[in-house]
Amino acid sequence: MGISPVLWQFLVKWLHSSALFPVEASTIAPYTDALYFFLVSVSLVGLIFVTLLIFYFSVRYRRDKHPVAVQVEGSTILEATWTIIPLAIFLVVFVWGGLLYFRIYDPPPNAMNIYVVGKQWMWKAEHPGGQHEINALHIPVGQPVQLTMISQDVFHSFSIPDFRVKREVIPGRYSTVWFQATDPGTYHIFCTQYCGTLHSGMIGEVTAMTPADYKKWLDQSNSGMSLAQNGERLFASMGCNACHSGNAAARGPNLAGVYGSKVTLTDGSQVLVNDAYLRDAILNPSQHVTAGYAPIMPTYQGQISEDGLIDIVEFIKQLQSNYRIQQTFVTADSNQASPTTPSVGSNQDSVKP
Amino acid sequence: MDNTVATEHPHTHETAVHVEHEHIALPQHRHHFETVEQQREAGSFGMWLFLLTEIMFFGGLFFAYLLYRNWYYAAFASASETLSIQIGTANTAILITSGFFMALAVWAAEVRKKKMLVWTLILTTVFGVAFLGFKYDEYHAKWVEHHIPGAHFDIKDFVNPPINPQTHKPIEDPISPDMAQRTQIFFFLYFAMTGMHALHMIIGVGLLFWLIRRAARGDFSAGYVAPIENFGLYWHFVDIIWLFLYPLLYLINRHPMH
Amino acid sequence: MTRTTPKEDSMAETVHHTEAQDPTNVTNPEHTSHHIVTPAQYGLVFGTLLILTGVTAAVAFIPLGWANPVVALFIACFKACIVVLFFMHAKYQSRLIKMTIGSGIFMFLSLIVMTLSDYISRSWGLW
Amino acid sequence: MSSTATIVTLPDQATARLPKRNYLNNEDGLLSWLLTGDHKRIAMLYLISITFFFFIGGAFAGLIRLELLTPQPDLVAADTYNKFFTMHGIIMVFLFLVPSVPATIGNFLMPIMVGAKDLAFPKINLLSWYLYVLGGILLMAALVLGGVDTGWTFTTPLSTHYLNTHVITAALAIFVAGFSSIFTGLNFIVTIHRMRCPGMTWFRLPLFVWSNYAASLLMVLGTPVLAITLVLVLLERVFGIGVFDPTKGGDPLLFQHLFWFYSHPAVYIMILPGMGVISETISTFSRKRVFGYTAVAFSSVAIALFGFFVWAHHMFIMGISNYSALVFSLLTMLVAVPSAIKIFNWAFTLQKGSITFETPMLYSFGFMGLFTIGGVTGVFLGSLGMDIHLTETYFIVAHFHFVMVGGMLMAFLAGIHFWWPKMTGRMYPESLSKLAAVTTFIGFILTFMPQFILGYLGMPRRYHAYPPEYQVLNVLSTAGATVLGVGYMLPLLYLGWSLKYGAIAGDNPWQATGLEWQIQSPPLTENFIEIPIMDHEAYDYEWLEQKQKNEVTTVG
Repeated sequence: MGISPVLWQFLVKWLHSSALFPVEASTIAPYTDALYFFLVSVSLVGLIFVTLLIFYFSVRYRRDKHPVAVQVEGSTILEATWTIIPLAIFLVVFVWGGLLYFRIYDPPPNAMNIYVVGKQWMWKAEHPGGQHEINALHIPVGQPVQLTMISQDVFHSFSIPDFRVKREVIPGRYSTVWFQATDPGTYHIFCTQYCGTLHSGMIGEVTAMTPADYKKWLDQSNSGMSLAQNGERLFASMGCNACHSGNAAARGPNLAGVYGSKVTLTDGSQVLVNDAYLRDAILNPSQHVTAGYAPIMPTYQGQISEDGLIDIVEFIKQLQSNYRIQQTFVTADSNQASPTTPSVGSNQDSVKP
Repeated sequence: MDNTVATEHPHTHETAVHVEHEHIALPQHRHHFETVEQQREAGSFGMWLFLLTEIMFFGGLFFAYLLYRNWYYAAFASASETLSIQIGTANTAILITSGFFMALAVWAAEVRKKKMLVWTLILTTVFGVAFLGFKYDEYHAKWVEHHIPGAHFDIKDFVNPPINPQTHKPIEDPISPDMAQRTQIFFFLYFAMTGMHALHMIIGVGLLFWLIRRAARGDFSAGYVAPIENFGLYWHFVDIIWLFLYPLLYLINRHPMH
Repeated sequence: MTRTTPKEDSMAETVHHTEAQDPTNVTNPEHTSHHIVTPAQYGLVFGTLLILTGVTAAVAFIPLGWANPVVALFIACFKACIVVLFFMHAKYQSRLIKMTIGSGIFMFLSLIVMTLSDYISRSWGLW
Repeated sequence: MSSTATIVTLPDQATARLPKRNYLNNEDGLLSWLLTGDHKRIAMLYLISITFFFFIGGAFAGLIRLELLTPQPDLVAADTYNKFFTMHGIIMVFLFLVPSVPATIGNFLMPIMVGAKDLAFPKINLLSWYLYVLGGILLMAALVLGGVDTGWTFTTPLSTHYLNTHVITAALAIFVAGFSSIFTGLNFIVTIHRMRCPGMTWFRLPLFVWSNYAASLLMVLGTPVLAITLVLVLLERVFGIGVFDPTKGGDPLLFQHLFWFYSHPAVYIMILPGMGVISETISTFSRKRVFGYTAVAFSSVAIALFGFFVWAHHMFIMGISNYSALVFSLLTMLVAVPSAIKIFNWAFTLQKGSITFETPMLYSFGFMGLFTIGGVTGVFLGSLGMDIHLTETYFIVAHFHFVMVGGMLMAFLAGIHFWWPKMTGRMYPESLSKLAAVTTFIGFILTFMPQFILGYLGMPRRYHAYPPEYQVLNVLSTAGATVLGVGYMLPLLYLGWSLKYGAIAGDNPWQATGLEWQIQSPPLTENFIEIPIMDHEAYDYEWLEQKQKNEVTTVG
């Protein structure tokens, strides 16, 4: 008979694609795998020990050989041994796991940022240069990439097994994850949090490319408008510039250079202005009133999509002076010019046409 | 098949005083309890355990309240002011009174005063129903004001509070529209918490009717007080929930600065 | 008055224990003769509760800042305590019942504190 | 089988008869069952209904595995598949695992083990069965009306705002079934505290009672939080309010906190009673007192206590604060220790024993092996960094199936076989049941081992279709599920057969020391003619020997 040809085909395919663990395609993967192999070996040792104990006792003390049981009460020393040794191992695992956790969720400062919006049932990636992708993500190798992710509807979870990274994508809140791909190639993106009917269709591919290829790809897929430019348009069309004009008499706070700074709110608390803060301040302005200003800003909840919010956040991020805002008064059409004040962020390379 | 473990019945050598607990079957004595006392202890312990689950049941609601009150304090303060503090305080007093009569009922049962037991139970019920009546009145007012969360909710009272004719000032501080939307969360929690509480009250009143009937029949005037006692625990527990709901829901911010 | 049978572990004593109650639940200290709270005591508690209700409502109108909710909750806790102790007779109950009440409060606080710790520490940001 | 290889001592089959009067024939007619207050009859009612739901849930598992045979979405549509795993999860968790051992074996034996005539509140016990059935009917209604596809975790805002299936019916079903388990737990706690017979001190209680006590604490304290959470989900769904909806100012993580506050302790509700069964069987079949009785007893309580403070490890990647993540990870490591203590104590109970290998013992060995694997893989998931890669994949599916199915179901079957003679008065067929035990073990390993690998490869859970490179492992898993299905059908058949044709078991076929073995099988309705007096420690085999000697001399 021999092995069924169909099954044989499966086996060959499987052994070729991935054997017992996925490929290591990011700088994080070896660290995760190290902990994994440590855990697997400790588990195997433990399991084998327990199994051997059971087998040995079963053979040695089976009724045929040992007809009368000897009553033993217990042993404090033994109890202490198997309390302390597992506890010590578990504590090592805890510390190791904690270190790994912060390695995975603490992005390096020079990471380039890409936005990801999850919705039923697709992933939408938005590069700062305005390149949009659906269920795909192009990234350069050798460069830390940070994803700033948000969901438009329900919980999703962004997972790239070959990079060993995963993070829940939550409605109403930015979550981030970062990685640095090491090998060019294509890898799976999965949504791992059950998100409704086509959950299993919410998959995509991440394409890791050499920096040169990546640059080529960016140029080819340029839509003509960067996120910040889109944001500038929205900023004007939604009338944000009326108050946030940067003038001394303006009714809203000056936004130039606000990103990354600390502002004081009316209740006296100090907050760091980051993506999440900017987004919240647009949607729930009365909870984020800067000290010295009246709480007059209306909410934009329901009037602006998550993509639009990302555009505006990106625009404010790059706003170093109020020049562009002033420009929006004189020309309604702002798409001829790009922001004139590039920031130091490494992603600027890709933004410039 | 007898078990040889049972070499001796524990109570066979007992003094005559206690024999009545044992072998003269009291009507309430369930066969699987060794003694009436054991039955009574088991019942009371069971009731306390049930109240334990009730604490955890309300615990989830209390946590949700705590979280959102901190997040949306302005909305909570503003929405809380639309609740009638008069009715709220009166209802607190009414419920305490109801609880007081319940406590007296337990005493009456213990000292075997049948008439007093029936009357205190009736008064407990009356005050309980009065509480529910006021509660209905409050709910109705919320309905009229469009303060029931959902499709018909209206935030205008919080964005543009009505003007007080005497002072010509708004009766409360206006809040921004986005914050005003959050009053829905307050009212949702208000209805969920007081609604759950009222549901417990309604169940309690139902049980009270049953207890009154049995008390009038004389069931609890011969030393058998466990049902009254255990119901008392339940009724007092419902009181306690309200003792917390009252300050949390009605008294968030009753001293506006204007 | 409250009377707790001492813990006994040996069979010899318990078998010959001449009590109506199950003498062998030796770890159950609930062999209390029943304590009866008098109506006068109930009246006292009732009066205290009514007064405290008035106080709590009045204090709410005095601006105390952060202390307002603290005072309100403190009074509510006090009221709840005397209801539990006297109306519900917890003061005269066995240790088991007292532990039951204690564990209820403990679990309630655990739910609140452990969940809240997540919300509070979230604003501390990433490290 | 040589005579020394077994401890089974049956009465002479030629003359033996079932006792004339027992709880089964005490009263006749359907109503005498439906209105019974007898804990043993209620246990049998539970056993029948739980078995029914187990096979329904199992059928869904079969359909899931069948769909996953191929990478393409070819057997059923995606929404149907989602309904399959949702129904599988809800039925198995709330209608099978949570009530399995406590409500059947526990209900039957708890009062006997503590030496009482019944549970403290027989009527509430019956009520809890009716609530269970009502919950089951509601869930079946949801199924018949078109199903529900939230997953058993009811993640908001998906369950509250984005699905048009019968979420409300299903949530009500769980709400009702939850109260059934609250009442069971309450009844157990009161019974253990208040109904112990003379001489039955806490440290003379069988370990089965201890572990059920710990599980009952969790039921009583945890389940109400689930109940209120489901109420909030219902209200949010019906009225469109946003306590859990971020667009309306709510926080979806609040749902996660409240849900897992119950649902993590729930896994201890499921496993603890199973651990109790293992303590009984291991001791009986090695003729030895459980090694470190106190340690095993307290480890149950420790699991119950720590089990309450680890729930957020289900949320490590969901955006809880890093500080909280650290705290909950540390506590998770601590809760793993008592389980390890139990495993080693059971293993050392075998030492210097006199071991025989009847079916319950085989299942118990299966439990120890599979639960060890399930337990250590839990440590993988409790470790923060590792969890990121493993969570929400098939690794987690494999992990909790090792604990729940490999652990709990093995323990349930061990218990059912162990106490079957006591419940029915008849023995099950020994060799067939050994075959079933081995089949189950092999089928189980084959089904769920590949899923660990699949998980590390990254295959997400709840996927209807998957990339083709995962197929081989999925084929293995489905093949294993077939074997496993056979392993579960066998006991149903031969246990049914044994009801009429099994050998008469006698009072104490295993020569076990528990109080339940000192009375007739099946027991009398009132369990004991006279309340027993406990004058020896639990698992005291010397006492048993002495007692049997005395009986012989008395008869002689």
